[in-house]
Amino acid sequence: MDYALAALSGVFFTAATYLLLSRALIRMLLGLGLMGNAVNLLIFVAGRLTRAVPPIVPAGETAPILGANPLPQALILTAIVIGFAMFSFLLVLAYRAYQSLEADDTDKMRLAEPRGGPQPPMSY
Amino acid sequence: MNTLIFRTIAPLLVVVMLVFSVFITLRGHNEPGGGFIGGLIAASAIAIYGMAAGPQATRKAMRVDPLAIAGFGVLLAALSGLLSMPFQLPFLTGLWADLHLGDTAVAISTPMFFDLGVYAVVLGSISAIALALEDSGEDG
Amino acid sequence: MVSFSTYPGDWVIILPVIVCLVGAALLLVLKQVREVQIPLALLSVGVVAACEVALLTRVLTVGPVSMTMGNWLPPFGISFTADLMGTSFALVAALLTFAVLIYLEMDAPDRAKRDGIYPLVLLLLAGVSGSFLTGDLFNLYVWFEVMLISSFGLMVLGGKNVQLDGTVKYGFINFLATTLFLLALGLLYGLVGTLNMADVMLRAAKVDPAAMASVAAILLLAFGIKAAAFPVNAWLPASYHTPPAGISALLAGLLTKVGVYALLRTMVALLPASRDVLDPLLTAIAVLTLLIAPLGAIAETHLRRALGFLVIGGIGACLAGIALPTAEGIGGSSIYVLHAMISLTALYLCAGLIEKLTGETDTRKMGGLYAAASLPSALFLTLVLAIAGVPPLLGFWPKLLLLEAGLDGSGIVSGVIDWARWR
Amino acid sequence: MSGALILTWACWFGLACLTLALLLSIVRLIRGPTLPDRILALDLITTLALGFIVLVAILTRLYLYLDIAIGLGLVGFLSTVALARYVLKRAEQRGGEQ
Repeated sequence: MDYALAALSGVFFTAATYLLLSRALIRMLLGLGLMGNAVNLLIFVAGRLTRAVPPIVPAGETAPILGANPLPQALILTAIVIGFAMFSFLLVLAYRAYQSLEADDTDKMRLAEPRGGPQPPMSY
Repeated sequence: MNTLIFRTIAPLLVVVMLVFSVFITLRGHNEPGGGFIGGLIAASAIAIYGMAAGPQATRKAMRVDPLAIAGFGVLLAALSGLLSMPFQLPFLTGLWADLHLGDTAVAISTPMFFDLGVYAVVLGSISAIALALEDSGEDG
Repeated sequence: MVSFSTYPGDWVIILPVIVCLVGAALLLVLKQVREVQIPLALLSVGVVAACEVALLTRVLTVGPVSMTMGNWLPPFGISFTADLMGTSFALVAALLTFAVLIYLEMDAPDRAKRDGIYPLVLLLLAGVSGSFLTGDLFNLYVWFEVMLISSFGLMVLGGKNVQLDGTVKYGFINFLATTLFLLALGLLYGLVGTLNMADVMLRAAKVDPAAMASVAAILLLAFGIKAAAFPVNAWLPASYHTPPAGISALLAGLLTKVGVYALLRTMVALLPASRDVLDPLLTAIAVLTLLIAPLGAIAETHLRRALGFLVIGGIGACLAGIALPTAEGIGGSSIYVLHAMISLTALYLCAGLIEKLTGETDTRKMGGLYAAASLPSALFLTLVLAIAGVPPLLGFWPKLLLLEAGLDGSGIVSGVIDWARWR
Repeated sequence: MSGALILTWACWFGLACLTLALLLSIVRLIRGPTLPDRILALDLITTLALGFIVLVAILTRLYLYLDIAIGLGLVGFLSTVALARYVLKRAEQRGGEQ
């Protein structure tokens, strides 16, 4: 199970990297979202997997029964929340950029670059 | 969206979701649930209402600016954490008190207020995002 | 649950973050009441600075202060830990925010004020203070994100097209960097089983060094993007000049420095063994960053874009300190961070004044400024000299430390001398 | 054959059926010639996930999972509504253009 999930995380990373290499903003954003999921999956696997035992302390007991590791779950929950906030912000931003700059293409977004001035170095 | 089915079912569903969100928040102390997921469900309810009635009507129905709700939530959470300062305990240490109402004792605790703060933060910020998206959807 | 005895005095470690958050929340709730916004914001930042002064005196007298949230032992509870470096960075950050708030109040166009700039500034300060004071790597990630989201908001506030363009670049690359940071944290947790900095430091030595080196490499990439180190620096000059000058100043003074701070923490304190593996790489990055920065600054004619390259130059100097395996190097680097925070914020604010006076952003059209307004131009010259490290000014001393460290350590000497020549 | 055993076997049978249904609806999701087909497939997948959760809750005797099912059921409605609205809006726009 661990190996399968680790491989799945790798597949996610591959797809995310491919999407990030695109010039379209929305694809880049989807790539970032996918990469966030890949990382969450990785943290989940890093916490060692157990089957079907949630980390809940039963009523009347004081210590957790032998169950899933709660810490990675807490970390992933936080990461999902933060990733969601970032994703929605960037989504609104990309939408606004699409509306006002009329471009979804990063090659056409050169407003912040100098125009007519001395050219910046071509490759760095 | 003016379909008959949706307009009929939406208010009912919104009510059910809001009640369920409060339930999930309050039981979250010892069992699955809590402020975050509760707030998420409540924000979904707001979003459904927004789709059925439009963003303007939703803002009017909420009465308070969503971001102000989020700010109030942060305030509540921070204050519930600060409450442990006079007891010489670290920040966010849980403090418990029992409220005796007749035969039952209701546990009042700082984690509960923290959770309610989280609920307000999530509800406020996500409904603000949803309503903003709804607004731009109206323009487009 | 384990009981710790907590001195009331230790609360000053958590208060900076709490006060910022509470202040931001109050400002959001009181959004309609305009008159209260700026006094409340200034008050919160002032309280934060006062707390940090108290924290600094406490750190100086009794050593590092630490507090674990909610009486939960690590790894479940989150620790805040303040040592001399983090506390002094946080204090300077609060003071700079105070200055920038005053500048914003005097300068910002009315529209930006209405859109709630002050809660975002306070949120940014909360993120920065939290990053400097936390003792837990995951918590560091959380504060990074708090900082990032508020900086997005600040950058795009006003919604001009050029700002949208800059924010898109800044946002995407920084989201990628934090995702990489999180990836490294996941791997580190799998290897070490904890993310508390003190625990990581204890257990890191027992783990497979090759695996640790790859974690450190990913961290280096992530924080390198944040700090705008050489191969991944192109986003900074493309975005930092787009918002109004006051906000540029805040971002330039605080954000990249948090990246450097995270590098200092992780590379030097947490993973010293892996740092040794990465040393050649770090040195190369430092030297190349130091080379690219002045070249870029010379080539630019847009004033604040050129300043963006100066920010990168400061990062290069800090990285040079991290690459030097001596105490002088680390000391020089951390003092350089303080210097860069102060001077670059001041420089951006000054550039904002100059742009306002001349109505131009292009340095080629700014002729005759001294005749028109001698004070800002003299100030600008002094600040540039401070950045360059001319002796009596602040920039000289950390550079001297770095230079000494470079001459003592063998092998990196050429790199540092190279750098000194270029500056 | 005891009642508990029958229940267990029934659950496993149900899981197998749900898996088959999931695969079929994924086929519909990928092939689906029109957008409404895909949206229906997505909605069906949410419902199937609900079924999975309930069966796992019965199998493991952990009734905590049921609350997750309730939450998913309430929130899953939202996505379907949003997508349906998108379809409606697109149809309106196309109608306007013609």
